[in-house]
Parts: sequence; C-alpha cells; structure tokens
Amino acid sequence: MKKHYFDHVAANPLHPEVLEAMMPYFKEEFGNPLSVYEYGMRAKNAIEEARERVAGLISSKPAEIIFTASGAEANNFALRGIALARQNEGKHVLVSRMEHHSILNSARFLEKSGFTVTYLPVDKKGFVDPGTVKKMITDETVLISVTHASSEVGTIEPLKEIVKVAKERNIVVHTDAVATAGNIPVDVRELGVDLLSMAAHQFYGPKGAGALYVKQGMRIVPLIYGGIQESGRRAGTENVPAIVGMGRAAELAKAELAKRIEYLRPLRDRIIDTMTEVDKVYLTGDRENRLPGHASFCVEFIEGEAMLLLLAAKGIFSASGSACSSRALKASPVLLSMGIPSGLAQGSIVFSLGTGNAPEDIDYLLQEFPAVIKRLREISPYAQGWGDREEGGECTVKE
Amino acid sequence: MKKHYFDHVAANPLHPEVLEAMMPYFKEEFGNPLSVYEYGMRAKNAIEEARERVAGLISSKPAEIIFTASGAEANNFALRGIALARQNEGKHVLVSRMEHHSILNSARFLEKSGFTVTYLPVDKKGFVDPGTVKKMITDETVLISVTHASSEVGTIEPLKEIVKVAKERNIVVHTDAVATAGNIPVDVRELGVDLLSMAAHQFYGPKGAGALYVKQGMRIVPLIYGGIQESGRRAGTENVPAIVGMGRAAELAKAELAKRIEYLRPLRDRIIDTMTEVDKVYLTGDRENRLPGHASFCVEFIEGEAMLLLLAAKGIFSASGSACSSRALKASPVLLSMGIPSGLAQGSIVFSLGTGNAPEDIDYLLQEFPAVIKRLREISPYAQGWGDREEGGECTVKE
Amino acid sequence: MYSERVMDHFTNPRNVGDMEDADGIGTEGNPTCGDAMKIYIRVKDGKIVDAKFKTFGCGAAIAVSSMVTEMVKGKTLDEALAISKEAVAAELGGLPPQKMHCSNLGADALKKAIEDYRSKQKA
Amino acid sequence: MYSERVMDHFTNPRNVGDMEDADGIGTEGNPTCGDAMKIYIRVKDGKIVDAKFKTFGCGAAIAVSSMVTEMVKGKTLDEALAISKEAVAAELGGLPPQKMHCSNLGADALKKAIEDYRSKQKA
Ligand SMILES: Cc1ncc(COP(=O)(O)O)c(C=O)c1O
Ligand SMILES: Cc1ncc(COP(=O)(O)O)c(C=O)c1O
Repeated sequence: MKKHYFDHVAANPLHPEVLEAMMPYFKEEFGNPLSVYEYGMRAKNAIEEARERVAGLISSKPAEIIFTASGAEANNFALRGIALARQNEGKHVLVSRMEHHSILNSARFLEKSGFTVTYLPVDKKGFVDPGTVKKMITDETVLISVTHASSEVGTIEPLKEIVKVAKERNIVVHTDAVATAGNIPVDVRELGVDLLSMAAHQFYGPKGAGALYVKQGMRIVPLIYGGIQESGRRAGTENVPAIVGMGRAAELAKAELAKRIEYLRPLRDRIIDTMTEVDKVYLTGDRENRLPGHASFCVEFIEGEAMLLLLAAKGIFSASGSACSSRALKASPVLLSMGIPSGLAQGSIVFSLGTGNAPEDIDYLLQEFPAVIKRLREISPYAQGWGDREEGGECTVKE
Repeated sequence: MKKHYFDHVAANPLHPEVLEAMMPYFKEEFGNPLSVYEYGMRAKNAIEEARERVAGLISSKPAEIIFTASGAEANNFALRGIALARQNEGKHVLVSRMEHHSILNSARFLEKSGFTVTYLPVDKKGFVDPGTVKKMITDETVLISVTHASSEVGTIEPLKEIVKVAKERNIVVHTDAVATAGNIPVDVRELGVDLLSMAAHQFYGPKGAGALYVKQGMRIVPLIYGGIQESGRRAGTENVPAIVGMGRAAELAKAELAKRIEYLRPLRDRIIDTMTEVDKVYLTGDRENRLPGHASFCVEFIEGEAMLLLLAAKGIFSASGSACSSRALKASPVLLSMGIPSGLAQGSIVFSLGTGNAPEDIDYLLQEFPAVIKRLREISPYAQGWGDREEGGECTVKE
Repeated sequence: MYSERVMDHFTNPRNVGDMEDADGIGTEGNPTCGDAMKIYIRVKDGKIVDAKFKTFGCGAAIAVSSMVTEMVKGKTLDEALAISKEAVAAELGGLPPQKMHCSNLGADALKKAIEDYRSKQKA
Repeated sequence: MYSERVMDHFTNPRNVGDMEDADGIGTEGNPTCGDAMKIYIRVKDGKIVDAKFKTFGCGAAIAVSSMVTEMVKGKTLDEALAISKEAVAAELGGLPPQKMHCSNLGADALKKAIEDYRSKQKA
C-alpha cells in the first residue's frame, strides 16, 4: 500500500542532500573539533560553516547560534539559562498556555526553584494577545516565552507586538520557533526576540541537532557544563554529522523557502476547505495566519487515536492531541488552553504536510478521511449529541 | 602520507557495521518513536532494542538506561539530578580532582546552588584512595562521583572499594565510565555503582549518543524537561539513528571486548616500554591498572602542542593536556591533581590506540617520536634543566 | 503497539449498535478522559443472549467493547460478572500497559448493564 | 588553525640557538603558562646584527620567536623596540585569537634583550 505521510510535525524525512552532506563525517572525517591537528580542524571548520548556514536561515550572526541536541534542550536552556542569569533582577516569568511541554515543564521547574510563573491565556483561534502580555508584566518579570507557532494548531503568534510591549519594560523575550524555523521566514532582527529555539528535524534535517539563538551580549547560564565547546555555553563532544546536516538543511530551506510555501499552502487549503464542509468538523487555530502545511481539526463525537489508526490502516499517517494518542494520556493542553471543550479536544487530528506530498496524496486523504469519520461516528454513543456529557466529566483513571 | 591515528580518546572512527545499522534510520525509517502508527512503532522498537544492547554491555536492565546526547550530558544529569533529588538529606558532594570538566563544572554549579563540594585528592599514579573517601564523607554527604578512568592518564580507579565505603553510609555513587564502557569489562552490579555515564563515540559508535545508567528505583530530577521520552526522564525527540548506532556499537564491543583488549595491550606496552627509556620521559598514571590502549607521558623541557604538531606533520595524531593544546589554555587539572609540576605538565602527550592501529603504526611512532623530542629540546631554553624556573612561575596572561 | 487481535476487533468491531428495548444498559467512562462506552444486554433465562455496544474512544476502547460483547454471549449473569479487565485484555492478546486501565472499561460497563438489569427486575 | 607562515616558521625555525657573549639577553614567559622564550641579540653601531632564540612553548611561540629574530636583523634599537606583537602576528599571516596574547611573547622578550643591552652599556 502506498504511504501518505502527513505527520511532518512529528518527524521529517531527511533531505537526500542533507544526508549526503553528513556522510563524510560518518566516515573519514571522524575527528573531534577540539583536536588541533588536521582531523580536528576540518571538523571544526565544518561546524563553523554549519553555524553560518543556520545563522543565515534566521538572519543572525554565526556567533549567536549555540548548537544543542534537540528543540527541547534549546527550550530548557533558554528558560532556565536566562532565569538563572537574571534572577537578581526579578523572579517572574511569563509563558503562554500553548507552549510545548519542554517550555511548560521547564516553567514548572522554575516554579519549584522559587520563581513565579504566569501562564498567558490563548484565544479561541490560538493567539496570545499582546495587550494581555502587557497587563501581566510585573516589575519582577525578567523573561517572556511565547512560541512562534504551536505545532498542534499552527497559528503564527504576533511575536513582534509581544516583543514591543516587552521591550518597553526591558524584558528578555524567548520564542520557541521549532515549528517555524525553516518553514516560514524567520528573521530574529525583525522579530526582535532575544532568544529563539529551533530543531533541524522540522526542516528535513537530522534528528539530534537543534540550536538556540542567543542575541549577542546576552548572558545565559549553561544547561550542560563541561568543556569549551560552543564557547563554553554548551559542553559535550559535538555531534559533527548532525550539525553539518542541520547546516545543509538550513541552507536548502533558505533557498527553497518561498517555493516550499507556495507548494504547500494550496494543498493545506484544500484540506481545510474540504474538511470543514463535513458536519461538525472544526478547524483549530487561525485560518490565515498559520503554518503553510498545517491543517488541524477537532472532529466531534469521536476520538483522535481511533481516527489515526483507521487512517494508518489506509496508509495515511497523521497526529492527534487526544489523550489516548499522546502516550501521556492527557488531552492536549494547547487545545484546552484555546477553550475547546475536553470532549471535543479528544477528537483532535493534525495533518502536517511536507514537500514529498503530492496533490494526489491529498485527493486520497480527502476521499478516505470522511469515510473514517462516518465509520467511527456509527460506533460512537454520542453521534446524536453529547447529552448530559456535553461539558465532559471528571477524568479519573483508576489504578 | 599515511595517517597514524592515536587519539581515540578524542574521537573514534565509526565502525562500518555501526553505520550500516544506522543507515535505514536516515532513510525510510524516519518516524518519531512517539507516533502510534507503524513508522513510530518501528522507531520505538529500534530504540528499545538499542537499550537492551547498551544494557547488555554493562549488565544492567534495559529500563535502567536513559539515553542522552553525550557523555557530558550524562555527567551533568547525574550530578545535578541526584543532588537535587536528595538535597533534603544533605547538601554535600564528593568528587575527585581528576574528573572530566563536565563533572568538575557541574560540581561548581552545585556549589553556586548551595551545596558544599569536597574534591578528593589523587595520588601520583592517578588513584583515588578509598580510605581518603571514607575520611571525607560527612553526615551531609549524599553523592560521590569518581571517574572509572580518566581519559588523560588512563588509570582505572578502585571503584568497588569506593562503593564499599560509600555504601556503609548509604551514599549514592556515580561513575563517569565514558573512557571505560566498551573498552574494558564494565558490570554495574559488580561495581555496585548507582549511576554510570557512557558515550558511544568512545567505542566506535556515533557522536551524539550517550547514556546514563540509573539503578532501578533511584529517583533523579531531569536535566531536560519536556515530553515523555525516556520515561519522562529526558525529553526531546530521540536521535533514533545515533541511538541505534550506540546499540550496535555496544553489541559489537561486548562480543569483541576480550579480543580488542588482547590486541591493544601489547601495542600499548611497547609504546610505554620504549618511550620510558628515553631520557626524562615519564609515564603518567599507573603502569598496570590502565586502559588497554592508553599510553600517556610527560616529556620534560618541551611543550605538548609543539609535539602534537610536529607529530601531526609526520602523519601521527595524538593529544596533550598542555595549556596551549587545550583551547581552554590551562594545563590539565588532572595532571596537576597528581602532583605533576606545572612546567612538566606542559609536556603532556597521550597516545590512545584503537583496533585500526597496526603494529607497523607503532613502529613508525616509536621511530619518529624520539626525534621530535630531540628536535624540540634543541629549541628549548631549559634542556639542561629548569633552573630557577623548576617550580614554574605565576601564569599571567596579559590582555 | 496493539496486538493483531486488538487491531482486528478495532477495525472490524463485532456487535456495534444500539439495542431497542435492551434488558440492561451500562455506561462507563466519559469523553473528557477520551473513553466512554455503553453496553446493552438482552437476557433470557438468566443468560445473556445478546449484547451490543457503542463506544467513544481509542482503538483499545473499541476493541475491548467488541471483545466483551462477544465474551458475554451465552454466559449466565454471574459468569458474566466474573469477567475481569485482565480476562478481556488476555482474550485480546494483551493491551499496552498505559491502556490497561483507562481504555479497558468494558468489564465495568458490562457490570453496570447487569446491575441495571437486576435493579429493573426487582422493581 | 595556524597559517602556512606560522607552520613554516614552526617546523623550520630560523635562528635557533644560544649566543655566546651576546650583547643583550631577554627572557619572557615561564613554563607554568606553557610558553617561555629567551632572545639573544648582537649589536653593532646601534644596529642589531644578529639574533638567536631558545623557546619552550607551542607552535605559535616557536614561530613568533623565529619571526622576531628575523625581523630585528639590521634594525636600529629604536626600530626594534617599535616592533609590536601585532606586527609580529601580521608578518606571520595572523595568529589564532587565543594565541595572540599568551604565546606572542617575542616582542616582549626582544624589548627585554634591548633593555639588557642598554643597561650594560650604561654600566
Ligand atoms: C572521561 C570522560 N568523561 C566525559 C567525557 C565527555 O563526553 P562527551 O564528549 O561525549 O560529552 C569525556 C570526553 O570524551 C571523557 O573522556
Ligand atoms: C513547537 C515545538 N517546540 C519544541 C519541540 C521539541 O523539539 P525536540 O523534539 O527536537 O526536542 C517540538 C517538537 O517537535 C515542537 O513542535
């Protein structure tokens, strides 16, 4: 059966040219970048070239890029590194309710370490309101972290406006751009952010390579201590092939960005247009201001994992923010933060497209998906309405 | 010119079978292990198989292995994760003076966070004395971290005895086994340690894959927060190919361990026997109880980087703990901790062998190295003795 | 993740549907948790002669419902009451550990259906 | 890491050696820091006519010593005093930033050698 992969927020296939760029570093170029002889120098040069390419993708200086092993590491590093570096100026942090777990759980760690965290609300289209940010800032606020786009709903946040209100009060702003960097234009000067996280696997680069942009002159406490790699800000033998791959992927993304967006948007729009025609299927997140390949829905009366699996049985691969599909067994906090009722949130499904998806793949999806919905609704006890369950109940998992 | 690579502590070439095992995960098997459909399941299975293999290498249970991106990350995680988890029981930590930077600098971070750290002395052969450990334990001690072997001097530490004195007082013991795991037999039950760090690139596995063994039931606070990867103990999209590579490398290392050791030891011994015949060339670390492929020296009156570079010009690649070769511009704290005078420590040179080194490579080294020493001594102002400089002076780097 | 038996019962669930004038109806779970099921039974001479279900939930929840409705047919009420979560999971060739408790509500819903039947009998 | 010029002066250093009855001797640095050099000069008619060095140190330190001893030949003492670290580094095609200050002691050692010569003249 032909595979139709629509889960690019979970994983991207590696671009063949990226793999090609990496290969020498799995073979003859195995040197440690710290070594002073030729193997080391070539490895070091390869990393610095990658740094330039990654910087090029977001219009930063190369020295402002710190490589990490994942988006999650970059997010932990940013939140904790800045909070620690600035704790003498205040111990209040603002993060939005639609942040990735790596931000939310880092924020909880900060709470345990004596910081106060305020969680910014999200409106029903998935936007954080800069006006609300302004109201929630206190004299103690040292850091604001708002995602550039959540991978679950795809809405692109009004970061520039958020930075504007933050800068009136001299507050550092971090953004999690894991879902956007390499997928839409990201320019750190234009956004005005001080820190920005990214992950190579979100733009056809390898797993195991992420980066944190840290504006020149900004002090940050390391997350991983050790040697002098990454100017002493992130220790550990560099994952040279992965970093090289990230560099090449960044270069390709920059060159092809407009073309990729132009290709993906109409495919995405077809999915949104067709699926929102189906009874009680709702788009999540904003219609216009969203990631180019991202179509996310809540389907009433049925559950996400069941959809995923029936679709997978037809060779269609997607994601869901439902409790059962998350392995964490909790419905997506992102969806709940937008005011989506908990029962409806269980019917979450996300199609995230990539350049490998052909228009025929979308035809197939749009043919099969309504049938899956129909089938599961036939099994559902709520297909006529939620009844007294409309508000959802208390969720007690019995041990 | 033929290359003679004797710097396996800095980087190992990837075993071709390891790369082969990794390749599918750079191509068709690009799934995210968290995904519920087939791509995800295969990626998840691949990780769990790797976990079994890594566990097999150190005789632990698979569930006791947490994958990280480097040895440095594993060390940071261990020190800070255990210190935080146990801080209510006491805020004193013991680490040896010959630890890797990732331990020493994590220890400094703990000091800044309100812990007291005592640094265990090292004798002139590079051993930490269990009796001294016993004396330095206080009622407040919650964690002891002693390396299994330093990659700079190669001495294998009496861990079992250290664990014994720690266990009399119920203290958690971590060891940095980055230099030993995959190179000599490492059995966590036999050693009795509670935590153990390792890195794949030290046994012909890929960069970007490390692991921390955490004994079943031991609570540890995460270093990287986020999703539920690694049972919620280490977040971030798993670097599937690197983890698979680490698994395969562990499997190969386990199968070939005895053979590899038997091959390397005589080569190492030839280097040691020949070089210690040269005037004022001293072996660093213990003669017998050392890593099988590790020959480290201090050469009096000349400087390490100069040796490295002249050797490199002859196609011989090695390492040094001298200030100039470290990029951190400080002489190896490990050598100084052993009581080696600072001037002599600048003459550090380390040859670390691998299975790819042929006996002829050693012939070549033993022919060229004495000539390099002679040449540099001809340039040195101290070749007749250190004179009034014998004790070294104050090192003031002028800006 | 799921066994073949689970996938079979999920993709081809048996006994899906509502039952008009059922003798007992039991519901368990709720949408907030992601799993909710409704089981209908028809009882004759102290034995369950038919069972149907409607389920909102993941693959495991649907497979469990399907399997429970299969297992009860022909059983006495007491025999049916003795069906445990573990027994259902075992018949399905096992369930992933994280699904064992939250999605495995079939036995509970069945119990409620039997209670419903008995309370109606008393009335 | 090093430029070709540095590598040339390191692998084939010029003017290595001690100088018997030198007119001036200057030493700078020490083994603790990893770099120490000794520069000898011979002066005739106010000009440096010969220079030699002995250096303990890394590639940069040896190359710097070699270059400084080349640069001073034929220079007046004042001209020689004007040779800066930066000038030596420039002649070498640049030095890595981290080596700029700790290994680039040639100009300092030269200064000391000239001072040594001048103080002897006064005596
Ligand atoms: C003994 C020891 N510990 C820790 C490390 C750090 O490991 P990594 O470079 O993978 O972070 C090293 C470096 O190779 C090492 O030799
Ligand atoms: C918005 C966002 N932030 C952070 C992350 C974490 O990145 P990683 O999985 O590389 O740790 C993800 C995951 O893909 C993400 O979608």
